Amino acid sequence: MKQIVTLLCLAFFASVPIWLTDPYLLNALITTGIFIIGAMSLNLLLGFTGQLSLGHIAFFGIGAYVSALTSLGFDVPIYGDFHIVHVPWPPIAGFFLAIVISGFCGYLVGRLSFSVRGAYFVIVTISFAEVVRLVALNWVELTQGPLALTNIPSITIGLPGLGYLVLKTKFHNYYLVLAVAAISYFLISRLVHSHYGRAMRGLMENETLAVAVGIDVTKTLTLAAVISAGIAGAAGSLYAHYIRIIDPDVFAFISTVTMVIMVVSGGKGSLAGPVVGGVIFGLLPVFLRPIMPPEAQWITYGVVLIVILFVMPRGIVPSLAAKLGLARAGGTRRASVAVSERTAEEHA
Amino acid sequence: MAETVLSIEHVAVHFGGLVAISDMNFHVDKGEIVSLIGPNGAGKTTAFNVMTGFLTPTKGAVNYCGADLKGKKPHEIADLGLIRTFQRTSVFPNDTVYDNVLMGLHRQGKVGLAEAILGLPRARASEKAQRARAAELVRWIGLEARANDLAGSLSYGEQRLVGVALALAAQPKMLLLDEPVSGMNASETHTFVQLIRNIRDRGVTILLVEHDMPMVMSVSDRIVVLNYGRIIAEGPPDEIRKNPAVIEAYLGQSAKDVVKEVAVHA
Amino acid sequence: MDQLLQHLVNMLVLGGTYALLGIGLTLIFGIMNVVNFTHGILYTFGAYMMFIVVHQLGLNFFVALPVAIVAGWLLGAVIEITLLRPLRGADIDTTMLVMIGAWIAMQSGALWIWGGVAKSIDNPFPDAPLVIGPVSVSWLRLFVLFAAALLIVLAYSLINLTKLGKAMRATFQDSDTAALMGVNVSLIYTSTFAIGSSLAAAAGALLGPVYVVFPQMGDLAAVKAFAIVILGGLGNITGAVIGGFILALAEELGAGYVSSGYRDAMGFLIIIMVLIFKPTGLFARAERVG
Amino acid sequence: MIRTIKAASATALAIAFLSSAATAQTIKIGVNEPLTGAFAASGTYVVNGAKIAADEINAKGGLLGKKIELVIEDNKSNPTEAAAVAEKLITRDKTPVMLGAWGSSLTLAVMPKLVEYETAMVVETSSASKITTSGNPYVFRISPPSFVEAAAFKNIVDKLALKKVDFLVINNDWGRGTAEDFSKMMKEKGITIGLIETMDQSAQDMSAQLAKIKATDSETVIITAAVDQLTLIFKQAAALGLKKRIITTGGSQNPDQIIAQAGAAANDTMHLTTFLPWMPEKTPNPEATTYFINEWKKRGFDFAGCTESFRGYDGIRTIAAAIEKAGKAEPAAIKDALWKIDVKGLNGDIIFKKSGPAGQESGQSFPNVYLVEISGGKIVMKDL
Repeated sequence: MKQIVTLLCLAFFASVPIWLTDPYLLNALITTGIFIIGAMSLNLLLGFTGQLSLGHIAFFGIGAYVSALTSLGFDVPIYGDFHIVHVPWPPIAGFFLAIVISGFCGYLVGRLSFSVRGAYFVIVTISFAEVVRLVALNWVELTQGPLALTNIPSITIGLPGLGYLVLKTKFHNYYLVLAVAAISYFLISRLVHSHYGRAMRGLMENETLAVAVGIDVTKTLTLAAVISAGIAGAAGSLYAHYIRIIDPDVFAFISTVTMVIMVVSGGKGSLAGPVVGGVIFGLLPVFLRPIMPPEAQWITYGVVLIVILFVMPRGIVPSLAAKLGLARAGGTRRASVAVSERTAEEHA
Repeated sequence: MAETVLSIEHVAVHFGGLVAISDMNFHVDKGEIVSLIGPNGAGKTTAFNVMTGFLTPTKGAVNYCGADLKGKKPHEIADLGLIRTFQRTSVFPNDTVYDNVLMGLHRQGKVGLAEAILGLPRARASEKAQRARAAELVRWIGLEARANDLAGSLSYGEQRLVGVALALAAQPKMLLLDEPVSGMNASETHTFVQLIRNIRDRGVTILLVEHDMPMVMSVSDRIVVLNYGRIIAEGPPDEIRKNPAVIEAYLGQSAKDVVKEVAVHA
Repeated sequence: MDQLLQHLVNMLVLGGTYALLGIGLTLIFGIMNVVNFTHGILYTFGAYMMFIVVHQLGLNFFVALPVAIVAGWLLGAVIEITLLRPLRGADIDTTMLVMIGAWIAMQSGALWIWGGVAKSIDNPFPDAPLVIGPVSVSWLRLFVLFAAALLIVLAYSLINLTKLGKAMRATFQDSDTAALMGVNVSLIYTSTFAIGSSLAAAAGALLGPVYVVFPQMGDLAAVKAFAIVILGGLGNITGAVIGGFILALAEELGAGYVSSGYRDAMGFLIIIMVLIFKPTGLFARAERVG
Repeated sequence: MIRTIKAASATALAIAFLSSAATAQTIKIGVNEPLTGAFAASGTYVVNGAKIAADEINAKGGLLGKKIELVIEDNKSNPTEAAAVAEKLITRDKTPVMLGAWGSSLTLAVMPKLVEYETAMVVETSSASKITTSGNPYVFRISPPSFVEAAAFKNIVDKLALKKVDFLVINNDWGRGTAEDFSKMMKEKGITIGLIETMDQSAQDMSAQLAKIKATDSETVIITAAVDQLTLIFKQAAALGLKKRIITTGGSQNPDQIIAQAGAAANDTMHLTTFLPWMPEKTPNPEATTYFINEWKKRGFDFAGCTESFRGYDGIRTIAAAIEKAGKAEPAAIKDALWKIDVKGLNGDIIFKKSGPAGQESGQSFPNVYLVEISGGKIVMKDL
């Protein structure tokens, strides 16, 4: 049942560029989609391991920079006459490299920071993102700092026997973003329903008990951090090749806030949550733009956020699921109970 | 001579100036049910924490199946088959009973990340086996009817059972139970004693900490008595019952009750 | 040497206000477990109150200060009662997000009311600095340092010497037990948030005349306040004071001797280091995490 | 709640569509500026300047017999939004030409959209040299990039007898670019370059940097920052007893606000600026300058905003001249006409010269650069 709904949603999203011809809205959907991918990756950490990372934009930004620099090339003096020179590679290589390097950064941050929890973890992640932003700002030889990386090429896909396809138009980019989003969704869904996902949930609910039944905290959380960072890096890469210019502003704290808003309002720990929250808070500014002055748009944005959380403190998807009776038991994880029942049938 | 599974050698734990355990020595043999008793604050839970790696002892060593546990993390110790339950929070409250047991099965059937995500045959087979095993355990523990309820919504006694089920799911060679029957009524306790014996009959060695004297007396092969961080007596229930040092130790708080209990079960 | 002395004097002046910002937040964060994103906006609010009272109402600078502090107290109480009280028991992410919503709405409100152009607040102190040997410091900043010190001592006494403070500390240790012992936890939360907010407003009111006043001025202040709180340990006032001075020292020396581009990075690097090596902050007092 | 908003916005969208059909009798000009976020103050100034120009033109009968309509959108000081705004202005509002987008990163984010829709944009403030050197033929800039400013300053340097200078610049494209171009020019002149210190865009306390500069043996500091930060720097430099000659660059420095807010601390500082609202008679177009300043005051805006807002005014007048020349409000025609205009701007003649790779050059106009000094609380022209 749930699978059918997911497929129907996917089909709906796939049909959008066919009937929606307004390029402005399509553009809004593409950028929203990129941030939804980021939000989905954040949800893996926040919703499934309970670790709130307020520095998630760091992985997004690192992905954007890695991808852009891979496809633009660079020449960085390291010491004296010693330079590291990189000749431009195709953007698609940048995309995959962005995933790998962001994932690696996720590994580092995970190893270093999972010894702290709660508020302390929040601050470590904020600090990490700020340090990365300041490096991007000040390492001018590599990143061009505030002078920005410009003329980033569009992603090109080689089709065997058919030549190359440059994903330049909004139509192309929409499907590219949709494809990456769908793959990320699938990947996260499989992960959280595997025994890895159970380990994450166990740690979130009762760490001491989880450890006592043999769940390795560091390994499990680091795995979540790596995959989460990798997906965020992929989103960053899409951003760089779509907007085609990046500067250290991609690390802006407000972007992390946007992703957190998408996840928590939609429902953390629910697979569909970031998508629902993302569509609402990604498109809300688009709808507000024509009807009120700029300051009022922001005020409304803040008020809508507060109202949603007052009415549905657990987020839209879990609250609606509870209301529609998708699950019978009381408590805070109704949606996932339904999911595991479904999977049980599947495997029976 | 039976094979020794767990031996505690000269273990001491100090918290700053406070001595929680001064010099503890005892061992548990394969297939035994041993109880660790003592008045409140005697150091029982501290001893559990040392055995399972949650605390590093100030002095001494813990040997399990011939291996020194020094420096091992809790999950590594769990991997060796030494599994414990907890006094207070014994379940994953926001998951169903069935999912709780599945989480306990974590040690079994680990498959590669790629296999799990792509749903390759081996991962599917492993997942299917785990689900079957979880269902079986839930049935065995007698909570079939509540399999799909959230563990946090169960009664205290039922939560204890879930705790034991998920510990069993981890396939222990040795099980450490921390006050497993507190909060259970008499009939539940009676069933639980049967359960412990069943578990032992499956080849699992058991060490338990418990306040319920009648239960301890009826289930244990051997009893170790702690007071103020040191062992004051050790032996089969019949001996402990008569041991003046034990009666003395309990005099402080509820000696008369203990004496009465001991007498009733004599 | 002269440069170092000057940096140290700068550090003292900067550290005092950082400490003030930090103790307000550490109370809220530590006692209520709320990631308070409105702290920065209360700082901004205090500065604008100062501007209104001095320039639009034409009152004395020294009258404006207490007005701004009381206004911050009131606004804090209103935020707590309307936004946080209904959500008691909701998890930390939900309350954090509500605070984010309030932050966005209030900051845009400030932009709407006062516009984006920075305002400057006049002060009664002489323009010429106080010069002692190679070191020089403005009178206004000296006043700010002493006012901050006074407020810190007041806050410290409030927490440690009064009945309210005792109840606050009890709530911090264990809110359930405190409630059982007859502490009105709701009242404690409202008081805590109001006191924390008034300290933020005080910091804004003191620094508004030193810097300039504009709607986003609180953002950077809030990030620094978070850093200070973590350095000092949640709920630890002494820790927050020392944390404030450590952050100021790191920034001064970082900018002076490493690279001014990495000035703000210094504070963050210290936090990362501290938390890797001492995960509960430098001066952790309580075990409660998260 | 959400449903109501959606319903409301759907109605609003419908109204917007209808009204755009009804007002086809106007010529639309898109204005893409930061009205919220970090650059809100500056963006609002530019928009207000643009409105003065539009009202002036409309009062005189409009363009090609039609009124001008400014379609003003907020880019939220955010590059992603700046690109989205360009998309909206071009595709939904059908504006044939735009003005924008204040900050360099905002402008750079818009530039790919200009190519995509073959629509020109007049850039009024951004200073990054990349904007006109990366081969985007739809960009026409009326503000001077830092190398233009440095070139203008070159003629003045000798008279100031500079020996060794330190830099304190805002850490963005503008500050970095200035430090780079000015130090290159000065090195050629045999001037020693000392420290190059930066400050974060949002920094409020520059005491540490100033203490470091205080300790050097240079006699002059070149400072590049927006007016708010400059004010703070002057106050903090005075508090530290920093007694070096200060020269500011960039043209956004707004000496009036500095005098008002920094008081005595601002005395004897020098400022490279591109506009002289204090002495309209010395500007290249005294009549227009006087009109603009009177109008600005009449509307109750801060006089201090003039040095930012005049770019909005000049930008719209530039666009209007191009539309007039093109004879029709179509993107391609306007783009071609921009090459042919000669507008008497408030800070010099606006004539676009080719810049960037051959075949796809961008337009760059070269405004005048002046050096003024604050002396006894007054702004005086530095005779050179």
